[in-house]
Amino acid sequence: MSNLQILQITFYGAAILLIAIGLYAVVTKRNLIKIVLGLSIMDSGVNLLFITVGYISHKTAPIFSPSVMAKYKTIHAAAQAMVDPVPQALVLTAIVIGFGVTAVALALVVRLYRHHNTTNIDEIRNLKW
Amino acid sequence: MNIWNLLLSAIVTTLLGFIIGVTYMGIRRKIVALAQNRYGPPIYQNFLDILKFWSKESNIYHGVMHHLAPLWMIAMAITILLIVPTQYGSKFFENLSFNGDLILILYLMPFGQLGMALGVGQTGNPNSAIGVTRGLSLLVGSEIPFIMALIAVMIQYHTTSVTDLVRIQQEHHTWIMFSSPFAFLAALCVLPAMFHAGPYEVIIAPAELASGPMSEFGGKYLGTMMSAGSIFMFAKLTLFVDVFMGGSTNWLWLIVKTFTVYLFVIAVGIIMPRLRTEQAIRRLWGWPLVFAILAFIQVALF
Amino acid sequence: MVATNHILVTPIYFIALPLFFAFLLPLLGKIYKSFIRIVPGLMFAYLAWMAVVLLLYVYKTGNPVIVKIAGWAPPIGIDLVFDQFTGFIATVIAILGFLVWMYSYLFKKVEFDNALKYFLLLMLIYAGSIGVVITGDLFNQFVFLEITGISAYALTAFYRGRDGAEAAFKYLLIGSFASTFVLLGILLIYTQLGTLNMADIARNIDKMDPTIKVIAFILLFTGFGIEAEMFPLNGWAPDAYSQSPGPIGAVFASMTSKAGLYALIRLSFTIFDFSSANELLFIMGILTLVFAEGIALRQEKIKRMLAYSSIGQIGLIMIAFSFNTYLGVFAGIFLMLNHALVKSLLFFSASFLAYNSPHKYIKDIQGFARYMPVTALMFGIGVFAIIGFPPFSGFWSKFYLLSAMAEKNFVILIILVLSVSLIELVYYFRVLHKLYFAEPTGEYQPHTPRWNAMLAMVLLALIIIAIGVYPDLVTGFIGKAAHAIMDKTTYINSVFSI
Amino acid sequence: MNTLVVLLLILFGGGIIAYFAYNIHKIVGDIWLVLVGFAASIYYIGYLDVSQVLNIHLAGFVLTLALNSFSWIFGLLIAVLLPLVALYSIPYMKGQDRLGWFYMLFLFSVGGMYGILMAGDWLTLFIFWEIMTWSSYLIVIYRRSEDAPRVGLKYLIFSAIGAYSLLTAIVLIGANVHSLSISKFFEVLPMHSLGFKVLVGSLMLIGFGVKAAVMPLHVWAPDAYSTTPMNYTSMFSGALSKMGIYGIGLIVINLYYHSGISLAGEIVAWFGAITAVLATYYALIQKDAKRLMAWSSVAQLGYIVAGLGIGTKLSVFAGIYLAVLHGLFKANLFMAIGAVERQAGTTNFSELRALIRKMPWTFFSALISVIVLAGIPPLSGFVGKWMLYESMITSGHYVIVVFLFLASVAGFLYAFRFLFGVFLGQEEKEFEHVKEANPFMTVPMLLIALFLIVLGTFPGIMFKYIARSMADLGFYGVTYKMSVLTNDWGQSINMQYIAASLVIVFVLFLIVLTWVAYKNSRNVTTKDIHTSGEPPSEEDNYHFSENFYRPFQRAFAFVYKYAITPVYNEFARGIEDFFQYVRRLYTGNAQTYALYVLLFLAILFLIAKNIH
Amino acid sequence: MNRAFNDRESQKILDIIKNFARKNSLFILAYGTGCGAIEIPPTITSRYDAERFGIRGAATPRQADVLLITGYLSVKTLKRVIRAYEQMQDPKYVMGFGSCTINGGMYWDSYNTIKQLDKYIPVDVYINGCMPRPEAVIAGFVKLQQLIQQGKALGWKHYKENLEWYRQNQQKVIKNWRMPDYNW
Repeated sequence: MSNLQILQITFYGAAILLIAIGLYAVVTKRNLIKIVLGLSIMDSGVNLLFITVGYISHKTAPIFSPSVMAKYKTIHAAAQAMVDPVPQALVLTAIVIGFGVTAVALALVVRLYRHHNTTNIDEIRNLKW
Repeated sequence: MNIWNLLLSAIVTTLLGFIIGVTYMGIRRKIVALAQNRYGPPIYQNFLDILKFWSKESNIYHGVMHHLAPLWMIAMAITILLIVPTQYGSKFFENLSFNGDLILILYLMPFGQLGMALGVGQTGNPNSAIGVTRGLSLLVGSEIPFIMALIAVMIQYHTTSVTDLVRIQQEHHTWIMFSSPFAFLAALCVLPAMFHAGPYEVIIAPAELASGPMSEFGGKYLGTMMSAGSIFMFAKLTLFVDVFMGGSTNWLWLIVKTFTVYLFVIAVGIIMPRLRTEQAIRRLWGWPLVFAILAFIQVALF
Repeated sequence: MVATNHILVTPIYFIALPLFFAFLLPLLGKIYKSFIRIVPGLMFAYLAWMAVVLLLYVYKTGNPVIVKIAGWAPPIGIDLVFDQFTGFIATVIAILGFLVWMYSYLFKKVEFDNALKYFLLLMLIYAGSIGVVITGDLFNQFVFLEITGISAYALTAFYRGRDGAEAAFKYLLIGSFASTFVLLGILLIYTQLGTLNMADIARNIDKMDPTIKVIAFILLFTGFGIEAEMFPLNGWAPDAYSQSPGPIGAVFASMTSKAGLYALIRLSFTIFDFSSANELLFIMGILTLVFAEGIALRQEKIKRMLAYSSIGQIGLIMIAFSFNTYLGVFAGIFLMLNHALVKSLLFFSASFLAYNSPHKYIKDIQGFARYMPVTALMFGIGVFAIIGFPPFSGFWSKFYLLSAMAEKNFVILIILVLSVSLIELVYYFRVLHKLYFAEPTGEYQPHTPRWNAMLAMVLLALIIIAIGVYPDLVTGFIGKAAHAIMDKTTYINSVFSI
Repeated sequence: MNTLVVLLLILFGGGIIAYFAYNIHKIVGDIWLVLVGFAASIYYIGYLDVSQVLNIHLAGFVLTLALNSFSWIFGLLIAVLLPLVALYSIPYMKGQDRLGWFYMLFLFSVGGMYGILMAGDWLTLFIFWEIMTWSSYLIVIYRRSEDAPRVGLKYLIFSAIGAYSLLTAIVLIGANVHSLSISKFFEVLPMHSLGFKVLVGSLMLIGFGVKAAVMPLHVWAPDAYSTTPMNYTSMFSGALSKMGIYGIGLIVINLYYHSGISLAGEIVAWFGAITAVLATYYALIQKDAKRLMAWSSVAQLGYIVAGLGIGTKLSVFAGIYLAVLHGLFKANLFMAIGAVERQAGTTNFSELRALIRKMPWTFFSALISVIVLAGIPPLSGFVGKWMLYESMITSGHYVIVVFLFLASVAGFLYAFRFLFGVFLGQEEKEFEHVKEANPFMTVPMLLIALFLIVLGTFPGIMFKYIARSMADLGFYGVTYKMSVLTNDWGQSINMQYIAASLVIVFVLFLIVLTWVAYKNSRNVTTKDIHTSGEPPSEEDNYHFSENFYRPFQRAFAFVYKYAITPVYNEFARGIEDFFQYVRRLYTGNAQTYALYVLLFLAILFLIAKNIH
Repeated sequence: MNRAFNDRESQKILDIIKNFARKNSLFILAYGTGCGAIEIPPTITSRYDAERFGIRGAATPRQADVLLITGYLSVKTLKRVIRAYEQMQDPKYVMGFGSCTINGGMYWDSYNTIKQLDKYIPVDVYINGCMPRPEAVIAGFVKLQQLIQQGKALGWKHYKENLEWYRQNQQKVIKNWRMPDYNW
């Protein structure tokens, strides 16, 4: 296997592993904060997957910095030498959304703790049936 | 068939019916007395009773319905008598028998009893009310086997009118009694109940209900009631004879036939003890119902 | 007729204006305290008017209004598609947004910052749901879904109480699951087709590798299913409905669930061409309907009961769309409209009936009909409409649905749906009887609604009766909308024709 | 403006205006109500006939309004009843609150009835059917008594079951026959498969059967009829149940007999017979006049359904005749009960005592209607019963005839029970104050009673319209005479002779008895009775009303053992318990919900292979 | 037609018929108070068979013609007897059995029995004997029938005409007089 494939496998593997860990944490851990942590891990896993999908080997970051422009005279040529920018754009927004959700989650955890003075999710079950 | 002729024949038939009916009752009292090893009143005793009631001076009534009670009975009795063909073939005695229809007669019977029941109700006497409820319950018991028997006969001879039945029996010289025996048996078992005789006289039980529905009727009302009762009895007998025993062409033959049937009823009356209402209903829906069903099967098969 | 891209009337305002005013509101609040109530009102009114104008334009000319944001051509740039179908749902959301605003205009008069927070979130959730509906880009749809999600979490936890936070946390947990799956789905599609534009994906969906295509479909189906409150995935829904403030129940019923449903329908009708998608929708629809209505039968709390009933109605809409016939889709859209209108009316009246009782038990609102006759009457009209008695709109939607089923000769299904609506009849009339006949427990005082809430309810009731008596008002639009969603090619051609 | 819609406008518009008229003042409302009542009936009788047809295009469907001859006669019944009940309601509803609301619903339900009769296609029929249902439901719970919710809910559930099975049938027709018009449906029907015909037929029979209170679906009738105010019950049981009969008539004759499935007609007849018997047996053990008459309505409807079910020309003729007659005498009886309820305050047999002296006219009209109810000869009830039985005997349905006789003989029992319980028996000081009902109440009752008497000897008056209405059911050239009834075997009876002989003898002896007994007759009160000498004091009262038919009940104990209501309750409780169990699915723990999502995902992945 | 009836001759014929009918069908109301009640069954049933004369038991006063007072009458039973008597229809006769009805018999000095029945209700036929045997009872009946035949059994008319006298005697003995008035 060429080292490119190994590289890909490690990155994809890592991302999927991250998602799995996050999922495991959310589903099995009883502590609220651990759940929120699990959520953010899962989120970052997905983002990493996005980035690895957009990576094309031996290509530079998709920024028309002066040094790149110097090296590849025309825009078109520079663009050829760059990695696919779209996933990176998506990841940016995904990160912001992940951040927003985690902020709201932590605020809720604080309020839940103030009311139930416990972080064990099993005790917080009065909205049922 | 002009009106006068009809009126005249109606009056004659009613008088004859009244006289025969009352004499039958007189004979019944005589036979009952002889069965009880005593002489018993003369045969015309019932005439005297009716005459005495009619000659009562004072007259007590509880209201309009009470006053009208006996009239429903007498109207029903006479109408049924006129409808049932007494003399087959005779123009004079035809009365309303061309109108004679079994369903009509079956529905005319409760007309009198319910009318009288309303009069009884107005008197306010609880005994009479209980008597009426027993009478109506027994009516359910006795009507069903009787109707099944009649329907079996109707279907077998493909007609619903009594005159047709009599015509068929006269022409073919057979009695339905023999050609559909089960229907006859069912009707025969139910007959005592229709006359409130013997085991089925729980309605007018003198000791328990102070003569049931009749308890508040005195004087002229009771007189009319008894005469209506006798005419009604005679009408029922002629109906039974017409349907099952070939009707009659002259009065003498009619009297012989009706009296033999009445003898059966008197015999049952003397022998059998008085039954409670539900026992009576269960008995009425016992054997008579079996015969009626057999009659149906007989009709369905042949 | 107003030109499509005229400065006054463009679909972009549906998203731009609410976001713009949402961030401007705190400043306006500083200038004059009641601006935070009036400005959103004006905006909602304007947008409602614009939606109607746009829909009439689209309905008349027949060709959709496409807006390319920032000038980029569709496959690259994000475009907003305002055709008959998306336009119809956007108009429904716009009108209901205006009515929700009118209903909650005097809401939380006392504390200033609560009102600010409330109106801000209302605008955000409004922008989010309309965004989901009219956007033509898959990732953009994901972003708007997240906006709706986050503002919905915040609205659920609006009250300081203990249960609000719990409900919000559950909603957040399942909501973030949904976003993860949708993100993964979009990822897989992007890896295969390299594009995010729905029309573009739809055009060359068959170029995708079959296994990856199925996995992407399953992930997107589950993600949007959670948003659309499908049976096994709607654990969060009853808590969210019941803990959010009064009008927000109506918002959930009419906006967020519509957005989720739209995404699901767009997914199975245009983007993917799986025929088994309809079977999935069919089975899930029946499960949602039966379980939700059955559980609603056993509820003691009024808002939780309405929540389950709303989920049940959504199940019914799923069944309608799963037939994939013109009549089925027609019935589905009519049911969507009817569900939005009637459920909002029920939530509006129920929230005022149970205004003072903390846990909103049905026995708390016993006998309140004698204190609040008009509100109780509105609740009654809502119940009569949802059961489907003739002079109300519910009758026509149910009739179309059943004739769609009869067309496909599903006799057992007709009997199932009707017996479920029999169950619905039982529990709604049990509440009505308690409302009118039982003696008030006196534990909580009734709170008669102010003029604005009354006006909102009466308006809704009038619309329901108007559609009920003369359904041709809306059948024209719905017919066109049904055609629009049914054929994929016109959608694709219209997006790429400009 | 087409004349059909004008009638609907009069009724529905009248209803809405009545709501406001009553809010202004009761008198204004009353005048308006009577105006609407008379206007609607005169308009119907005067202007409407089978020729007008109106098509309305609504929501993609064509709604046609067209009276056919079979529905015209039921319209005539309502047109006769409406003004009388309107007059009757003025004094009856004195002192009640929310009258505007009541009369609006009253006129809505009448409008609904007319809508059903005018419906040319199934959708219009269903729309007006539903309007009639919910307006009558709102009247059932109008009185707000403490058991009103239970009764209202039971009524609504059963009508919903009926309406929904009707809706299923209509929708299936719409899909398979591609047009909702009723006449076209019956033309094109024979070509369809037997399965489709049986399915649609039975669904519609359930739908119409609920309103006609056929046995398994009758559970709502006794409660609903007795809790609504009596002036509406006379329309409720008199006319509203006839909509069910109208439907059953259409289905049994046009659907079953014209497409050859006569067995289904027999089954319907059997359902009717069983309803007649069991309802009569339940009627006679009731303790309240209203419930007794409610059960008796169910029984009478059973007769009519049996008549229609048999399907021969004479039996359908008898069925329609009985249906119209039932509308009249049942309305009269419920009006009488209403009058008693208003004057004496109660309709419970154990509380009521002799009212005959105090309410003679009410007694007279109740007596006439009970005689017609029991089918006793001189009056019109016998004509219907005679034709029904003759048709069954002559067409070979022996066993059903015996069943119906079982019912009609037991019918005499509850006929007497009603009259004795309310009007006869011991008098009571507590009812001294009772006066005869308001003339507005007694006049309608007496009018109906008079018509019933005249109809007895001259049934031809009614036969004319019935013969015409049979044309729509496919029986052409139905002959009839003024007062001679003939059956298929050629036997015939002349009602005039029977009535003449009965009346002459009655009057003759009346004159004799009164003239003879007039001299020193003594009218005594019900206290002066044979109590073996013991003068009854005021407090103890010898009125016999408890356990009225106890021996009968003991004799027929096997009938009273089984009842259908517990079966329904058991079924309902089963559903509630099942969903109580299912409800536990939402455990309230966020992580279980997360697990559900993952489970759902896993299942989808499992079946991923065959997603194509 | 009225002229023919109230003319002397036809009235007489009518009376003869009426009396003949009344004579031959007597319905007795056996108010079995005292020891005489046991005498009535043998007289009616097969041993002595009073039915030959048309005498039959009647269940209620409305249907009855003859009221048999078969023994001593305490004040309490007198009140019931008077009520039963007044309920009977008009040509009604009373037969007093035994000496107790004639002059108080063996209870001549008792505090609560009435000594002379005649003072309270009109008696047509007395049968003496400290409880007359059935033969005596039948003889009494035959005597009553002869009286009816001759039209002399007019106790009921006598009661109607001097009701006041009877009422005074009765109220003298019966204290709580809660009886409905005898409205003719």
